[in-house]
Amino acid sequence: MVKFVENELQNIRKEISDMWMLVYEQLDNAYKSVLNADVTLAEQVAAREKRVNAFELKIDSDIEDFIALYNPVAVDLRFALAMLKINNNLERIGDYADSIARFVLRTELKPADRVLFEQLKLQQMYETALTMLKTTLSSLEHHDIAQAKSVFEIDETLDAINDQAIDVLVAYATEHPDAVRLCIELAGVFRKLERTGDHINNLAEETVFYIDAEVLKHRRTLAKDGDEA
Amino acid sequence: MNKIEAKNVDFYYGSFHALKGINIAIPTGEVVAFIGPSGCGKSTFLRLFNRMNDLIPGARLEGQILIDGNDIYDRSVDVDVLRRGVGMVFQRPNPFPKSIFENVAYGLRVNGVKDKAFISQRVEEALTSAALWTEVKDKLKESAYALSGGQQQRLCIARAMAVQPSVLLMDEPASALDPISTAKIEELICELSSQTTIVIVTHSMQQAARVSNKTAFFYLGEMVEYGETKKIFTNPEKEATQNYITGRFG
Amino acid sequence: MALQFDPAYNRRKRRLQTAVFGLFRLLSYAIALVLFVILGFIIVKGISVVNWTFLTQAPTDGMTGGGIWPAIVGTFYLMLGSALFAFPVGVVSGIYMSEYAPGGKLVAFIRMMTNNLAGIPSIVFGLFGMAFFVTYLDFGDSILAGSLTLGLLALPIVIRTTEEAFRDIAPSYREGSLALGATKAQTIWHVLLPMAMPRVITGLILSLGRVSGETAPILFTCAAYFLPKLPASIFDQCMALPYHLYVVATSGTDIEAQMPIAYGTAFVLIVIVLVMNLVAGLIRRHFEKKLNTK
Amino acid sequence: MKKWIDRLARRVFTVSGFVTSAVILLIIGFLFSEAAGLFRQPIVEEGYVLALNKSNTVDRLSAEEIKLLFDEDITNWRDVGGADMPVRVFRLEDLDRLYTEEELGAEYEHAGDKIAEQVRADRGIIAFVPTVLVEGRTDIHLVPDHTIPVKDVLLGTEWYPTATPSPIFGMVPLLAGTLWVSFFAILIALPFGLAVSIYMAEVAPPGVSRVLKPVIELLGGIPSVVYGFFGLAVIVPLLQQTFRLPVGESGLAGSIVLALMALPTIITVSEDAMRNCPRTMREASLALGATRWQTIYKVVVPYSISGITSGVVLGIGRAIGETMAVLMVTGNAAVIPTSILDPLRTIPATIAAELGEAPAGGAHYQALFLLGVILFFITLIINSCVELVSARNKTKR
Repeated sequence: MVKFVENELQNIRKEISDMWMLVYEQLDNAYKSVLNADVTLAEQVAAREKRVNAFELKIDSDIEDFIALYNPVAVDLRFALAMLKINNNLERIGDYADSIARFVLRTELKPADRVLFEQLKLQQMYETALTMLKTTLSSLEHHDIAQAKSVFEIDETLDAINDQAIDVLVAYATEHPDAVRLCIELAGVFRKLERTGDHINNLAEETVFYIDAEVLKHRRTLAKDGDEA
Repeated sequence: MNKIEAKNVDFYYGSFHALKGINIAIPTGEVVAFIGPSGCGKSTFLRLFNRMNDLIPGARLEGQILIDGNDIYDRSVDVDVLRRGVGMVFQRPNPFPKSIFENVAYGLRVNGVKDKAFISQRVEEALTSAALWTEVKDKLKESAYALSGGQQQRLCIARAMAVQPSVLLMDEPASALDPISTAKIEELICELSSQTTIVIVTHSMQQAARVSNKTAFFYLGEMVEYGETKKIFTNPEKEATQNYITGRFG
Repeated sequence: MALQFDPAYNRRKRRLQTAVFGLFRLLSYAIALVLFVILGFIIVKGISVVNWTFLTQAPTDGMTGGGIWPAIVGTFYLMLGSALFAFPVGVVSGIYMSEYAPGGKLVAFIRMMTNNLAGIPSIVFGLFGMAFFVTYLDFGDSILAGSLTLGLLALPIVIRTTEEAFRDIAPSYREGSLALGATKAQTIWHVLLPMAMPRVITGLILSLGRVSGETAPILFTCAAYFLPKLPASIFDQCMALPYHLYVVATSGTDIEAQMPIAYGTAFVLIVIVLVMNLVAGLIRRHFEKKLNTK
Repeated sequence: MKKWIDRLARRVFTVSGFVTSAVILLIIGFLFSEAAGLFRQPIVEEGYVLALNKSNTVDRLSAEEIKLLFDEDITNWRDVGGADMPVRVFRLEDLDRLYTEEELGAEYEHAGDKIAEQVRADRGIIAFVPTVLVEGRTDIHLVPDHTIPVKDVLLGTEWYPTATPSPIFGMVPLLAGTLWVSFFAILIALPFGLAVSIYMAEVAPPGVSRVLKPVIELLGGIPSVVYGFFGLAVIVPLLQQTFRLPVGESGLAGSIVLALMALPTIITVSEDAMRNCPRTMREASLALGATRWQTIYKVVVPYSISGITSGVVLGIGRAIGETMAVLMVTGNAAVIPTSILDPLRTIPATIAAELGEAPAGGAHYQALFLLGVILFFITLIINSCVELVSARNKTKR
């Protein structure tokens, strides 16, 4: 492999990895700010969102340059395309972390709400999402397809918790009419976490595409339908 | 600091106006690529930097070309001394009909270096810097024609580097080579850029994109656009440049 | 150790170059001068001798008077005779080499033979002509034997130019003709021959120029020291300009009286050669111009 | 019909394609068959015999010994392996001196007896007489003749083709003369040839080259007899004055004329070779700071060396084979040259000068053909060298 192309690839790989860690941190901090009603932390997340956006633009432009200057083909081309999409997905996840943090800033959370969180399995939901994010990164770094595919199953958990959370919230809102707003906001949070899961799925799909040239997008759901039938 | 500067350069072959009003500044230590369709004047322009066009009867230059701030077409300039400081690598590998060692030592010898130990040392350094030393160190006495095409071209680069030029001109250095040899030459260009300023003419836009920091696009004897390579290849200012690099030419 | 150059060496190598190039220029002009001296010498000394009587009379008074008419006629006959033999054979052979011969070793062999034939000294041709044409085929000392010997000498030149002329025609012309259903012979006759003709003719003229000046091959096959009459048939001997010059210049009774005749003969010979070269050059130039404008 | 013509044409073309090869074979065949006859010729002139006294034991005489005996340079039989006694030479003419016409008979019918009488009378006599007169006699000792040995011809240092009773065909002087004069011709032509070809190919502005090239071609087109004439009229007197020679005709005059004649070949071929040196090769050298002259002798000349060699070798071939010019200016003395200012004689000049006088089928005639064979092979070898060099040149790149 030509050295200077390798250098460019290395650079992009590192940037994606940094972006990934940044987004992970954002999501993690947003979670902690919700859990501990930590407004300072939430403010920090909101502030850092700008960095995520700037980082996304930087990576986009670097990948564009890479494609323009080095005309990558085969694995290099899949890498460039996958990283481009991974970059966008990460940015979306960053957006969700930001909105969750803003929810914390908007809403004065009371310690009593923790009970609700317990009922909603917020912690489980959150930790599952974070694990998925970490697993996918690890699968990308180690070129581990099995690990990447394992993410898809974990995603089911998120869907399940999300479905269940709606019921809990409806019940809670009926009991505490003054908490309807909170309930709706929380439903939004869960929805965002569920969407985060979908984006992480995308990350995993792109990882598999990059490593193995296997297109899993949309197919995966079809296959699942087939299994059920 | 600009290594090479061209000011209002016009160049004629007889009555043919080959280069029209070109201004360019090439900073020290950069790799600058000249691209453009055949006959656009890029090679002609390159060959002005070591006065190689002097050999062509009926050629005429207007304007100034400065290297390190000195007008190289000044009457007081000794053309041999100028060329010693401005190396050149050609389209096809063109080793001399001599041994590998003598090919690299040639530049030293014709410039009066006689110290044998020193010559051997420079030959080794030059071959090393051209990433050829390990391949040829056991057959320095063999004819240069025994090497493969790619090796021959690296030998020619070593030959040019042996006299430590401060500028290296490359006229489509990889156009006659296979892709693997080309890749090696390109890598070499990136490494040599730490030792010398490199100006490379190339037909392959990808090559220009890969190896250069700055790119100049020539068309019909004019320099249409000159700028950072990344900029030229992602967002050129002129439509002609865009058409050329996207292949929508003509 | 830093790379350092000696400015004095640079000055030295420049001076050396100036000296060497100066010397080369001098030598080149010297060679050109030699040609002009030779030509000038012969022209200046010869032109005063040459007049109408000199050209149209036979030698008289034991080669010390009269003209060179029989020698001019003889040379003309010899040129004509050798052309009649060498041109058809040479052109056909050249076409074979370019169009018919299977590639590889055979062509290389034939070409080597042609080159060898070109390199054989003219005196060896003379020997051969004497043994083969004069003695073996019993032509005697005659224009026929002399022409054939000279023809052999001209053969390699004709073959080589013909082959080159045909070889330089782009294959697409052949393919174009063959693709229309023409046979190879038709292609050669209708397409290739007209295209190659100018260069072939140039080669023929140059070979004639060479033939006109040769002495050694006709020494024993044809040339006569003195003939009062013009030859009547191809089995007669004849005089020839180069042989006449040789004889007048080297042997004879009255060197003083013969010298002007020698100069005159040399002059005529030179003029023939010059004209041949000139004509060949003009044809070539004309042809090249036509090609270029196409 | 069309097909038939095509087939006929193919046959005609094929036959004529081999015409040069056939000519070369014919040349070889005829030259050889004539030349080989020389070694079947007796040493003593055909139809004659050498007669000795019965007591003389000498049984074999070489051509050289015979010549020395008859020139009276050998005066004692001791020197040729016989007994110690003085030599007396007896020729047929002596018979007329010693005897009257009546004694010999009107038809020479008694000549044999008289010869025998003389031979019997003198123990040291050697008589050179027609074979018919003494054939079958037992009272005298006829030296058995043998054929001319190859060694004496190829290594012999004397060329007396018309000596009687036995001609000597030592070819070394002629070969030496040829090589000597060609060597000096090349010595003169080489510096000029290289200088002019380099000047034309590398140095001269295009305008000058355009003028020089036809000049050189014209120089090659001038007939050799004109060169010879020019040499005779100008160079020979000039040399005679300059070096105060008894005669101006000398090896040097031949060398100068041959140099002039070899020059066009050397120049044209070397110039072509140098022009074929790729332009970038030159530029690569110049780009390293070499001067044009350094570029020429360090790059262009080494690159084109095989072409230049071809040119020089072809020039040598031309010089060795040249006949008329050499014949006219070298003085034609068939001796091994010791100085280039001596007159000498080359192989082609010998053939040209002597073939007219040599009776067809005789030893002299055949010897001249043998010279032709030698010349043929020298030029054949030279041509093959050129072919080899240029073939190697082609495979080199």
